[in-house]
Amino acid sequence: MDPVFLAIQLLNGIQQGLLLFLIASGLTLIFGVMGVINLAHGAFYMLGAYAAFSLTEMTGDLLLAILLGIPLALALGWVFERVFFRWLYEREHLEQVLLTYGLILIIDESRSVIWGNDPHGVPVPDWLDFSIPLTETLSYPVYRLAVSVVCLALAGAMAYVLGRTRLGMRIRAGEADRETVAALGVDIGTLYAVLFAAGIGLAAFGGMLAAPIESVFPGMGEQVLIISFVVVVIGGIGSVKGAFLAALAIGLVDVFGQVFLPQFASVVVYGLMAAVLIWRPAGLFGRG
Amino acid sequence: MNGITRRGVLKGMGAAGAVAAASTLPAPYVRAATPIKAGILLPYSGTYSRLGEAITNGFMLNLGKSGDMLGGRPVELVRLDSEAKPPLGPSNATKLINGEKVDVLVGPVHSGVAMGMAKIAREEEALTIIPNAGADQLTGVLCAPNIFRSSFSNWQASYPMGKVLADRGTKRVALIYWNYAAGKQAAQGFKDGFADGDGEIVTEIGVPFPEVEFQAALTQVAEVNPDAVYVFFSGGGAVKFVKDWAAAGLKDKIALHGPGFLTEGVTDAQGEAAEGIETAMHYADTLDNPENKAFRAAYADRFGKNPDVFAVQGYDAGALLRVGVEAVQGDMDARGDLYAALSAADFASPRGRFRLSAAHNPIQDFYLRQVENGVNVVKGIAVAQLADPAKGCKLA
Amino acid sequence: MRLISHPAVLLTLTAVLLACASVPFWGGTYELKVATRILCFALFVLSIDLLIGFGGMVTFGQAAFFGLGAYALFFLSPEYEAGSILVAGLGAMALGALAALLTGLVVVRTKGVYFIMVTLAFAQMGFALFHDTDIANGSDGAFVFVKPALTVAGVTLIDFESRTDLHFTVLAVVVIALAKLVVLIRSPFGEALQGVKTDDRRMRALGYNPYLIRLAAFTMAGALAGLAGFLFASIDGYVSPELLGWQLSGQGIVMAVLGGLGSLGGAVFGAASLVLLEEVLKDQSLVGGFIAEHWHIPLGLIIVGIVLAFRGGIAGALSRLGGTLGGMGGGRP
Amino acid sequence: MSLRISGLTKRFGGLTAVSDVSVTVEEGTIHAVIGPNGAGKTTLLNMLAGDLVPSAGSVAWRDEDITKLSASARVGRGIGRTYQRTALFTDKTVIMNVAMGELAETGGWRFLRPALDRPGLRGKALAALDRVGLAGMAEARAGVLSHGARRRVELAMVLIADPALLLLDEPLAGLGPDESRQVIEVIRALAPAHTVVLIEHDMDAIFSLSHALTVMDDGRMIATGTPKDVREDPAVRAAYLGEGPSVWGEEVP
Repeated sequence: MDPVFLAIQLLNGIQQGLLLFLIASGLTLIFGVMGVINLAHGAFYMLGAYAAFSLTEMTGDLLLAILLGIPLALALGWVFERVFFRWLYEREHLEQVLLTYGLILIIDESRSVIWGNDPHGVPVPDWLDFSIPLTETLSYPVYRLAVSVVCLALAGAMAYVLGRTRLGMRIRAGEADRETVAALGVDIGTLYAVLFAAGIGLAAFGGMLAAPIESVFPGMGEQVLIISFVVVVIGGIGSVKGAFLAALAIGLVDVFGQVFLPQFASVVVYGLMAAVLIWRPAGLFGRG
Repeated sequence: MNGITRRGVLKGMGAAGAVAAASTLPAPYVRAATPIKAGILLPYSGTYSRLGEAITNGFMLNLGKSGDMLGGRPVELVRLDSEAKPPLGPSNATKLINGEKVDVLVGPVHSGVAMGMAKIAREEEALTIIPNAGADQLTGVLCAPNIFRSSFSNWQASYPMGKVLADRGTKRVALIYWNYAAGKQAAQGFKDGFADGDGEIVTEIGVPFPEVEFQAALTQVAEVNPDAVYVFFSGGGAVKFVKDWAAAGLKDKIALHGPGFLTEGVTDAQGEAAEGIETAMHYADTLDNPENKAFRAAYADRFGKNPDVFAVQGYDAGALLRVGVEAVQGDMDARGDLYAALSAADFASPRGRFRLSAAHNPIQDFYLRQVENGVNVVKGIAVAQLADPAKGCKLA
Repeated sequence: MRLISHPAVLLTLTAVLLACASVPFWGGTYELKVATRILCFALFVLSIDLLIGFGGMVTFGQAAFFGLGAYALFFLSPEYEAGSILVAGLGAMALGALAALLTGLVVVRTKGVYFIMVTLAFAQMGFALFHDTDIANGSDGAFVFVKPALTVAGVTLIDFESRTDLHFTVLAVVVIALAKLVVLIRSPFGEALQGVKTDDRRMRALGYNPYLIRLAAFTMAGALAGLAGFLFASIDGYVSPELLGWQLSGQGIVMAVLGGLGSLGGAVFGAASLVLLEEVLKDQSLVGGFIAEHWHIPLGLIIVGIVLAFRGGIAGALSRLGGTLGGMGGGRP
Repeated sequence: MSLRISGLTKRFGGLTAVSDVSVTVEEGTIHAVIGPNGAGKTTLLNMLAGDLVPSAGSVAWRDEDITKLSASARVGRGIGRTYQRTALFTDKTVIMNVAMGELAETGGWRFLRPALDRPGLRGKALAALDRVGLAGMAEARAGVLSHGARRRVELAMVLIADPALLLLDEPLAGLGPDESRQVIEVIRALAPAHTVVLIEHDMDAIFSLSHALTVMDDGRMIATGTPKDVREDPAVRAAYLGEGPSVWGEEVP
């Protein structure tokens, strides 16, 4: 393969991985701190994308839509935490799986009632709507690069909060239990609600950013959910750093799998997961 | 979904009239009081529900032409959500055929569901009209006297564009498709059409279904730099591919083609990116024939929106049923005559002339279309009166 | 352990199975197929109950083995003549067991939420394999044109082409599986499995090898799910990749919990109630057009309600009806 | 013939929980390990049982190096343990809990008959329960037992397999005076047929039971020897000065 195109494929893989990280990080955070496995994570990603679609139609600009959409997503996450998820912290994983499975059905079908089942495109803001020519034939859309930059910035912000603040370190160490958190002067119920809202916010934000790239269609949440699981499992549950590396690895494996092993592209991704698990059953940076 | 809520909605005023007239009419008409039950197995939830709705509307529109009566009997619809889930195909078909005892089965959209449904329809020998699912086998190795299709086969939908490019003398073509059964059949159809020329297929890229991340595939295509690319994606995937294609700067450098589904019903979502794309299909909104004009006006009038190809396929499923039922004067038990009449159907559809091959797949014109200002404009006939080769069908 | 020995559970189970047995005498094709389907799902749910209810392994990928069993019917059926029930059935069990053993080597090393995600991911791998490649006709699925039969010395004893033959065979398999599982659960192995579920460190200290015990249970459940898939595919003679998909795994869990985990009898109740519930929710003439069209919403609400309010499932409720406290603890995994 | 612990060390990241402990426990004796909370006693016991892998040092039992053996392999060498927190199978009956210990010799690889139908098993389990005074509760579910009863079931679970070496982690914790007395007599009767290593806080019990003592503080072993020697050890006195006489069960001179 031509080295230029190899480099472009590398870029494709990294870009794909960064967006995946954004979505998977919310999943791993919610599990890492609250011990809740949230199957409905992909559904919130889908809601984010649909919200971006409707709000862009209303305001005429994706940026405005995202600025409006984020508080909405956080509020939605907060409401879901208070109504459904807070009953789950002390429950078995099985019950979490079931409840969130039920939520997928409800959210997805409500989407059908509210938005219908048509696919929709979401326009890129005008000032980002151009491409950089890379070769004679191929250009790279600037919006994709912008999304990568935003994902990197968020990853940096997360690394700072988790690595440099006292609360963050406790969260990272998996010690955010009632007593230690109370010692920092924080109410655990509030903390959980805020963190859960943040996790949902990340999923929905991922959906909003992805809306112009992926377009908006029913069933987009499921695909993302399962691949996010693979990311979280490879990275180690609760580890944001692990999710980051795993997402990049998945992005690259997926891209080069399509290039070199087209028949088995999707099997290769799961193969990577199996290999990592044989080597480290708790994932790259998992505890226990 | 105006107008359909429960079964039996079609039992209208016509039914009452028919009952009054029954006693004075010849034998077959004595059944007039009992409705013909049509089981509609279509997706009403999930990704394909838009198609399910359009097909149902088209079907009802056709029946409405005769006051919801066929062959002197009222028609009753029994709708069942197929969910587009193949494992449910057989059980849903059983429910309609054996549970509801329908006289005719109409459905489905999804090829996998169709395969399961066809299995039961063959076993139970139930009259079945497929208004969309394009799996080649349904009118190929699995063809049956009681199974008819009012839409297309996957092979048939992709052959014409291959032929057009071959005739134009296009030299180097790349294929990109979802790597699943329908995608592969489409690729085969294109190759068969393209084989008439002296061009070559320079690369074939299968994207895992239903993944919509195309950047890797686009980069591969750019590296190969062919004269034209033929793609098979539909729905959300079609929207996304066309937009990505434009964003990658390939739009004005490499010609993009596909079966009609690439730009059917999704040009609004694709916007500017779809402009100029050439596709071939057995229908186009702008077809200039009286049937199409009447159909579009009536559809818009009744359902408050514009019809698409799926509505046409539903409409023609109704037309096909009409031909059969009228030939046997409502006697649905006269299987031999019923099937013979259906097989011989030859009528003017909004898509043009409609008749069936020996394998019960439509023989139809395929139109070359190009997107102009968001509309698929007819540029001519790509291949006239094309029939599916019906590989392995013993009816042929 | 509540098991099925609780009088109220046992009575209800007998009633449900008798009802299933009676269907061929009054029902048409449709009713008969629904009943056979319920019994096949009951077998499938038994395999899930063995893992979740008794082994504490919350699997979200059991459909992979169910689907493999179904495909085994396709692989082991000659195109134009009847295959052997024995060969195909045992082949399906062997395929399910082998796949479970191989993935189990990796999977049972993981616990808790890892286990859930990893079983799901492996199942999706199986789904992708059948969906994307031409092993068995890809995404369109494949037909089995002639269903298998059991022929001994030239005499056909059981022919799956006959719906009643198939139905009674499945019924017999369910009864046998229930009986075998009751024995298994009370055997030293069953006690060890439940011990591993409660506290695997303790089990290690007592001298057991929890890894091997889990792996053995996972393999057995794979075989059982494979058998269920084989019988399910025999109903209509059609297999598709979705039989390995995560939705079916999810449905299996819902059935298991709805029926009541760790009770074996609950598998039958769960399968019957969910299948019948779906039939009702999808019927426009019963629930109206809007709900029939969006029946996932009431189904989702019911599932959420079960989690938040109705613990222990149907079997749990029955054993409480019976007035014993013995069943209270078993409803939780 | 003895249990020889040499240089045993366990580090968790930066924390050294057990540091260079070397003790020899003579067979047929009862050896107590004492020390304040967090001294590393349970960590030491976990390494002896095979639940934790030592960072350094070795464990030898009857002249065989067992440092690398898994917990279940050690059971095969006649080593059994109890836990500080009761770890019963709460869903099972009391007798089934006790039987689990004995069934371990099959590894669980028997599938066809009910577990308790194994020849002789029920009798052995009842005998073990009888030793801890719980034969009457055999058919009750373990989950409904009182804390004291659970501790005794725990002991019975180990006793049924008749291990040569018993590792008991605070067997008297939470017991009432009557229950304590009963369990003390059970443990006392174990020697000299069995060897016992136990962690305990009840000093009266320790001095009345044990033949030898090891004192730990902050991960290190600060003294080992007969109860008399230990009591007079200046290092022990220094370390425990603050804890006063009540700890030692006698007046400080």
